[in-house]
Amino acid sequence: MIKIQEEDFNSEYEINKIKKLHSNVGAVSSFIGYVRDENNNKKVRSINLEVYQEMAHKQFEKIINKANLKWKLEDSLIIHRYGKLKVNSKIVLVACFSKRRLDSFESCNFIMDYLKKDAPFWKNEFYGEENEWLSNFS
Amino acid sequence: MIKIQEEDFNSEYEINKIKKLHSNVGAVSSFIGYVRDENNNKKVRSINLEVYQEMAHKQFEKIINKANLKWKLEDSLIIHRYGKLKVNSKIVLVACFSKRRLDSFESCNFIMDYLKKDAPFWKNEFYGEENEWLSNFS
Amino acid sequence: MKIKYFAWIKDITNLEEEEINLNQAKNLDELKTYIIEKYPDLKKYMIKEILRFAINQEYAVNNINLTDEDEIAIFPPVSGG
Amino acid sequence: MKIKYFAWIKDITNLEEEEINLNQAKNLDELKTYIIEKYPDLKKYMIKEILRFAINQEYAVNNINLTDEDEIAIFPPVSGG
Repeated sequence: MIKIQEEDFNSEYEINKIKKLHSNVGAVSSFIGYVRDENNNKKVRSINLEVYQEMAHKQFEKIINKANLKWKLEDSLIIHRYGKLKVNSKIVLVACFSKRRLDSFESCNFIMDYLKKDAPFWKNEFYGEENEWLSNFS
Repeated sequence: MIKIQEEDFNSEYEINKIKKLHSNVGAVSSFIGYVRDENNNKKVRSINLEVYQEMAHKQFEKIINKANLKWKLEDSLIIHRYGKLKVNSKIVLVACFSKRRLDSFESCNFIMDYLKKDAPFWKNEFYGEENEWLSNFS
Repeated sequence: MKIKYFAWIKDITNLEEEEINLNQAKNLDELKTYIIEKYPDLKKYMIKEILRFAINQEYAVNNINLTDEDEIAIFPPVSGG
Repeated sequence: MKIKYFAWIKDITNLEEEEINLNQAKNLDELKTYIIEKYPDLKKYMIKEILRFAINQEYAVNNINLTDEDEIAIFPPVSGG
């Protein structure tokens, strides 16, 4: 399941909804990313997260397909928010559902790695009056 | 935070309660373990999870202390249930709170490893009429 | 074909998307030349290989022929998650 | 001192806990001897090193002297999580 949305989400609700479909699932590993109050020694107030939606969907699908080739997963979930997000807001949830722990654990980390590398989202951080696009090239 | 309880828990609520205390936390990795409908090719109906409470508390504290020596964690949470648990019930939640992903991710896995090895819980699985204590020695 | 710009690239192009036709660029390399002529401020980022290209929502690294139906996106390194 | 039994060990001892005194076992090795005499069905598990011991909620592997205030737990390999 892939969701790209502005609204917040409830991780218990979202994970339960999928878990209910799979009585053979014994392990759910998940990661939640939040807006931190500080980055590069600057006090962050909020971020604006821009997305290229159609491409983000395609990239998430590709990443999930790759994970399914490497691990035995019963299901997986990516929720990624965009838009204006205040400090402490959730940004992303990745959850991997499997019979045993190792598959869920390793695939969750793998999906996060690729998500950070390939998913077309860009953070514009707001500090007081200024703002700055985050970049991996400086 | 360590909780050993019979009741179910809401992971969103429990994680939020701790996350609220730490605006510098950008990463929460978590693991939820569930009662599966099958084990060793037998259809499981429920389990009875016995605990040695005082020792479980001490062992969880030790494991968390060890994790804090190895990774930069802002906080951590273990909730472990005991008693009669039906298929699909949550058994355990481990969540690790850190600035960046790697610390939360590796420490969560580390805590689960030690929990499975050292925490004094014993599963009695019920299949129809029969039941069987799980053991790692057969 | 449609060209889309994201993040701070938009601040340089001053638009989010535009249409160009095959006479202006029939493959990705020609498109790169076309946009740095049109937006000279993009040139230094192109040279430093900071710009990313996607054709129909897939990353494109090598040169490739374009068609009128293609959607090309130009953006900086991503920072999601 | 208090001896506690868990999981299927309880099915062999038929009790969850009992008090014994230092005359019966002044260290862990003597306690091991004592309980397999009292509960012969435990002997094979003791020999196979399947039994785990905790003294005051800490795992105990080596022999160690006991006191009257100690709480000793005897249980099979754990299976939580």
